[in-house]
Amino acid sequence: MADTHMELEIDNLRAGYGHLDILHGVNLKIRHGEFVTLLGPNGAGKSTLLKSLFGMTTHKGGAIRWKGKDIAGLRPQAMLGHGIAYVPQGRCNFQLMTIDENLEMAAYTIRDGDLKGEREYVYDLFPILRKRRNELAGNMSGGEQQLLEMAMAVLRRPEILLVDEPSVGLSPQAITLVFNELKRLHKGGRTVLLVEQNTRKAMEAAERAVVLRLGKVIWDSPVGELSSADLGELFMTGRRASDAQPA
Amino acid sequence: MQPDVMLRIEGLRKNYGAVAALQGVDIDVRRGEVMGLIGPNGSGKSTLFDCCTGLQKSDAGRVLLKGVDITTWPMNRIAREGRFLRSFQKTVVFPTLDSEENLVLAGQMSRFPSVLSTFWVGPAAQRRVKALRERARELIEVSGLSRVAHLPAGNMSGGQQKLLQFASMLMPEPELILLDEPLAGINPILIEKVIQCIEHANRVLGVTFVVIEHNTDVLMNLSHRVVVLHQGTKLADDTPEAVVRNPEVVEAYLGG
Amino acid sequence: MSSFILEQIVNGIITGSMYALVAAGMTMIFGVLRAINFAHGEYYMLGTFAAWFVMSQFAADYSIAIIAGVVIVSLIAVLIGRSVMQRLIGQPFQAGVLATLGLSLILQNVVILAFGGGYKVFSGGWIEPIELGDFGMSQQRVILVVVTLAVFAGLEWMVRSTRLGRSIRAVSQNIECCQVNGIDVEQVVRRTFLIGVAIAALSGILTGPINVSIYGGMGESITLKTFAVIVMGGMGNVRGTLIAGCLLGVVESLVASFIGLQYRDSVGFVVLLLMLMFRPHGLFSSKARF
Amino acid sequence: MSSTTLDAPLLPAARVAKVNWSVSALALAALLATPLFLGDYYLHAMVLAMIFLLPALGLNLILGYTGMLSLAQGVFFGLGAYASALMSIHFGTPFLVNFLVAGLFAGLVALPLGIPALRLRDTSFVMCTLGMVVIAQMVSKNWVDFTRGDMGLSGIARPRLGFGDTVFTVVKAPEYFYLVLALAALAVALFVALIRSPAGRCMVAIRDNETLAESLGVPTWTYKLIVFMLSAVFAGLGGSLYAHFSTVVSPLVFQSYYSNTILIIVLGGGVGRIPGAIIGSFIFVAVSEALRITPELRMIIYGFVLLGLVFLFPQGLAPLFQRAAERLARLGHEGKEKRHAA
Amino acid sequence: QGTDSYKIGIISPMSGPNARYGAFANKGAQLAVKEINAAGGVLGKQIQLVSGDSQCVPAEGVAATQRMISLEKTPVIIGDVCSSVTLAMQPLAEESKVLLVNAASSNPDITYKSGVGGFKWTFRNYPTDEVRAATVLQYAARTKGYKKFAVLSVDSDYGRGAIKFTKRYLPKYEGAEILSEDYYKDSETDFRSVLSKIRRSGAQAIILYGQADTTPIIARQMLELGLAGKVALVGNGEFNTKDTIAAAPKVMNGAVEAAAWLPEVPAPRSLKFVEDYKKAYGGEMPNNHAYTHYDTLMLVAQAIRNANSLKGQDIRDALAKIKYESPMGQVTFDDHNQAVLPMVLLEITDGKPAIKGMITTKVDYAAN
Ligand SMILES: Nc1ncnc2c1ncn2[C@@H]1O[C@H](COP(=O)(O)OP(=O)(O)OP(=O)(O)O)[C@@H](O)[C@H]1O
Ligand SMILES: Nc1ncnc2c1ncn2[C@@H]1O[C@H](COP(=O)(O)OP(=O)(O)OP(=O)(O)O)[C@@H](O)[C@H]1O
Ligand SMILES: [Mg+2]
Ligand SMILES: [Mg+2]
Repeated sequence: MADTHMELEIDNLRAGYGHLDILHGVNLKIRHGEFVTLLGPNGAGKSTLLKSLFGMTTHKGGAIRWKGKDIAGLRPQAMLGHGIAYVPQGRCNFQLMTIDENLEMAAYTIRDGDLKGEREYVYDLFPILRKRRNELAGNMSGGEQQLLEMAMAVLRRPEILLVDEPSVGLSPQAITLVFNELKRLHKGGRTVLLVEQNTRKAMEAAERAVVLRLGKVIWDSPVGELSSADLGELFMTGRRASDAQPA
Repeated sequence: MQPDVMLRIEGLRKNYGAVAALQGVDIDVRRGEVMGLIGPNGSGKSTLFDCCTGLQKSDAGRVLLKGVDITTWPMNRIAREGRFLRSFQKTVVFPTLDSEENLVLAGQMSRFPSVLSTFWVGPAAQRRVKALRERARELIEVSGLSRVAHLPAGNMSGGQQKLLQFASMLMPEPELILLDEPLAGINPILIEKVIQCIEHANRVLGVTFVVIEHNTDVLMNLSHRVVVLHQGTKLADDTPEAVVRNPEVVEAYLGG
Repeated sequence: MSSFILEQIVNGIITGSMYALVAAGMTMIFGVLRAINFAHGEYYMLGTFAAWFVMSQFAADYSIAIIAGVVIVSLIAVLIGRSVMQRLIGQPFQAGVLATLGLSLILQNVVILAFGGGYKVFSGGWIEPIELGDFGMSQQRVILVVVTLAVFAGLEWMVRSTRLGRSIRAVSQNIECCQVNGIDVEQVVRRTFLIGVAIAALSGILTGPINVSIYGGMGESITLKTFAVIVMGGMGNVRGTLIAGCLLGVVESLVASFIGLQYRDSVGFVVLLLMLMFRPHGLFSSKARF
Repeated sequence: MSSTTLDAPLLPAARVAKVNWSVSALALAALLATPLFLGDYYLHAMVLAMIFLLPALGLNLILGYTGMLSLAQGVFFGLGAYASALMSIHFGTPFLVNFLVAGLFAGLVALPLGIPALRLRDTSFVMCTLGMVVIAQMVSKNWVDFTRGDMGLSGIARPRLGFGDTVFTVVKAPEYFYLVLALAALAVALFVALIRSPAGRCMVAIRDNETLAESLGVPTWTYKLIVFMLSAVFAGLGGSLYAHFSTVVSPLVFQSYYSNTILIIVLGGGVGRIPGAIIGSFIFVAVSEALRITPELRMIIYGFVLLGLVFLFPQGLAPLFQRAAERLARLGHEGKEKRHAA
Repeated sequence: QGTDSYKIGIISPMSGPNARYGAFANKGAQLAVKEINAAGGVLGKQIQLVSGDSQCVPAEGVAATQRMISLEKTPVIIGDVCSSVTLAMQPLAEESKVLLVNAASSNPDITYKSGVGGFKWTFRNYPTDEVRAATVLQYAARTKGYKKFAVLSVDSDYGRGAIKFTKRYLPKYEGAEILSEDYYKDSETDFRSVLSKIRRSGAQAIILYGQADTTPIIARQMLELGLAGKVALVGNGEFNTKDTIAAAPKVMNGAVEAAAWLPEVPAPRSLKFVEDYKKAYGGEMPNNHAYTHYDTLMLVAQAIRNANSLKGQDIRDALAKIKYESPMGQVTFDDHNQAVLPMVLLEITDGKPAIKGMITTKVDYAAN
């Protein structure tokens, strides 16, 4: 039944917070090594979808299959064990630990290999972090913390990376750095699911765009088939006037 | 001193241990303008806001609001008496209050003469609150939050909270607003609306704005003047067009 | 006179090291759960009772009772950790207060029910005095101080350099982020609780011979002092706790000798409050920007 | 959206917690009628519940609405009791005077205590209030000339209510019940007015995010100080009732028992909810009285009740009652509509 | 059973930190009930003891009393151990006309306010601290020849009251003086600082009116600090029990104590009580609370027999006139309903308590 090419299959997923339903039957299939961007207006449920994939919401129904195995309702740790890594929206680092220690915590579940080397790699990637490595993460500027969180995600050695708005608070230069790293991961065979409001950057980097609105997928196509004017319409009305929906 | 200076920042310095976040910054914000503030990550933009509004004590320098030295004023006095508000880069709302209450609260302090008068629930107070509620509902409508207005703000999505935070800046109708990345995480359509709001407030109500924003396309369109910070010093202070062409700024911030 | 003050300072450090030992566990538990543990003194009491029970029931030696007492209380801690403490994760603050108040009532009154409300005499221990000039001190106190130093050295090492220690610090800062990084929050809470309780029990057993009289309600006053110590030390800070504990002990001891025993608790508290006025977050604490 | 109820670990939006007037009226009517059905013992227990209600309202104000855990409620309760007792013994002043003076006195004492204490936040503040408890114990025990130390003050007069020549001494249980009920109802009304005033909104803002509130122009320190004093006034009033009811006060009123009881009432009832303290105080007294049938197991069972409360009703009992009340109201509403339709 | 039983209430702290006092009180009373019932009860009825928990907190005590009066309808209530609870119970008993017999509170107010002082329904079968303080001081100063005293007492009405009376009698003994005065709170365990101070002050004896369970702690810490044999303990605080003496025999030798009762009292009925108690409760030694509650039940039973009525009013009148032969000697009540009863004075010699005398004194109300 499970398609072997499909790495992640989301089947009629319903999820929310407590009694509150946010996702009303989301269907989405992501192939191995694909770079998908998830777009949508504010409050569409994008973050909720990523959280659900990482086991941090109340699961209400439907299936999430990862390499053919149903992982719906597992705890976040188990998700990490399956190679799923998640960068949430907003601040998510250890404010009272140094940058160095934060990076160490990022590799918490990984007990083998060259952790020092990997840390040096992310320091090369974001030199600003190396300069401040012994400072408390909570004292960094907003953008610096955002970079730190991206670096932490890289250190988790994901097979699939779920990132929620990584460009928020970053200077144009830093955004380029981050997207380059995402592209590099993608080239290295990892799967990426990116949520972005910076639609231009996202569509440049990704192969496929999925639009979510009011807890449902309303669009799913390669990025080429979608212009920014279309996007505007999709966000506003949920429809693209010019043609029928391929989703 | 010229009469049209709304906020004057003189030689502001702030060190965190070895980190010099601000190394003597001088900026004049003119009455009625929208000033953009850009700079690479960690260049001291947010720290500048913090020092102007009393959240952080500066090590040296002065902050003058309409000619009055407010360097040592506490935050609440700056907001209330100075009619000078700021938003935070990290999205913060009152999580257990719904949108309307969030907004009413934001507008409330400027409407009551004293702290003690807020304890009294007489008809006058009720009228004031009613007016505030009406204004709040308008703003909720404008910022597209009506669908989630009944939720405690802490249960709204990241972008919705950011919008609410922006709306609460407009509630008390201040004279000067500092916005720290108001557009981060807002979807393109709502960005338009936020811009419209800023422009409306600026043109019609005469509110002065200082906006930190990394979305340079939008910012350059919006602002009359742009100041660039780099490593705690002022790198440029010019019209948007000139700033974009300034090679130093391109090198330090915009990227090749 | 100066030798008198010196003697009082030594007295204070001895008492203070007991406060610090009990507080060490509480401060760590506070770190991971953000809950003020109103029941912490009860684990201290349970330790004393467990050792007393082993000694009086099986005529065991004190040294064996130390081990047995810690083991018994640890077993209880495992049970409570699983059934109560780990469920407090992510709960609102009031849950922690009610649950630990409830636990404190249960533990205290179960002990009273099981062993009777009367006081028991804790015999055993190494109580022979060591004479230092005209200044005497029982061996037990020396042991207590040495054990305290050892435990704190171990804790400091654990918090700084072990996986568990780092994850304790992580959990104390941001639970959601711990999940994102794959840290098993429940397990960390359980283990921290276990360590904290075991240390409290150990200090209860070690002070048993000094306290001599033990009764079910003896944990209550310790909880109060412990609370003062952990706030002074900067919540969740191990080194701060040791210093704050000793400080409280010394202040109390000086108050008792120069002002009067009846003013000891309150003046000790007042001094701590005054210090808080200058360091509102305790002696050692770091705070991130808003 | 399919459902609008939430059980995320957040308190409800303050505006949602509206006063349900019909249910409140019903409850008041039921209370007014109790002396017709219940014997002295039950009335006595209810009087106790309503006495504890006063400091609990104060705690709900400061903890539930302003977000500061004050363990000093017991101190102000005790201060009120001592003030009343001393007035009654030394000056023979009438009850109502003592009652008001006790509240004022507690509030005034809170001023100099609050100024330094409110420099502190979070646990440091909690600890500071705990310090007040310890200090109060010491003062009450050691200032023997004034407080008679550990012996306490006994022989406090029963409340005497006088209008002109007719002086009426409250002795019997139903009389007590009505007196305390009237005062408690007034206190609840005052509390509700406070919460619904603009200041109430400021308090919630301080609880939610003090720095943000400050940045929006809320003088948080001033509000916190006023709330601290108000909570002390509530506690002091309760203490006065208590002193005239039990006719003795001793340093024991400063024991952690009182502070803990008040805390349990508020937390168990539902912190930051209007009916929280009310429900809490009645249930608390009911449970602790019901458990008197097994004195040995009483506190153990009580402990388990607290644990059960935490895990079954993490938000306290108030939401349960609120939901029931809403359902009642809806039933009534539907009934009305049906009648209209018919 | 119903009509054949007669309920007597007992209020005491049964939970919380003070549960230890309530336990002894209840056990003592229970033993008395068993004895009375085995002998056929009173006026043909079996006595049934009903317990209430006061936690040593007035609010709780009042609630428990109210329950006792309204639900259990006991005409007689014994209680409480803690004075402040007893004081709070008095007006309740008065209003409901229930006989309140106290067996363990020492606050003078309780009986100053009773009898001719006001409350007609309160009686106390327990000595006040005044008599005790005078006796101890006399023995310490005259017989033992101590002149320099240090005070270390529990911070309660009992500890403070005893010291107050001690000070009143101190000028009678030339040269006697108090060098330092300290009070400890009832759960205190650390006396090193104070004892160091006392050692340096050169005091010959420590006047200790304390709690039974702190005596061994103080004794052991005195041993630690090298006070054994140099400074003696005088006062009250169960100096006589095996455990206390065993905690530090060298310190306890020479300790002088006056107590309401001691297990060593040579009277045969008292010794039998000790035996019975130990048999009934697994070898546990009774303390004076156990005894006074036992004795008070016996007293009440006697009063009921004298009155030949189960009505509270009659029992009260009988109690006021009673001449009750307690194991320690004759007990009568003065016009303040305060028992005039004997007390023992003892000194620990060679690790054993030796009784040095029995005293009975009346309270001199005018003196206060
Ligand atoms: N903790 C929560 N409890 C209840 N409802 C929530 C919670 N978090 C989010 N919601 C609701 O779920 C809906 C979707 O939120 P979500 O965060 O997934 O949006 P989003 O698509 O990520 O939006 P944004 O672009 O603004 O981040 C919103 O309407 C929000 O109000
Ligand atoms: N409390 C603090 N302790 C130590 N360093 C701090 C503190 N606050 C700010 N800094 C440092 O000061 C510098 C300026 O920070 P600031 O937040 O002002 O940057 P920013 O210009 O707002 O950057 P961004 O665009 O990323 O938000 C940063 O390097 C930051 O790490
Ligand atoms: Mg989102
Ligand atoms: Mg910034």
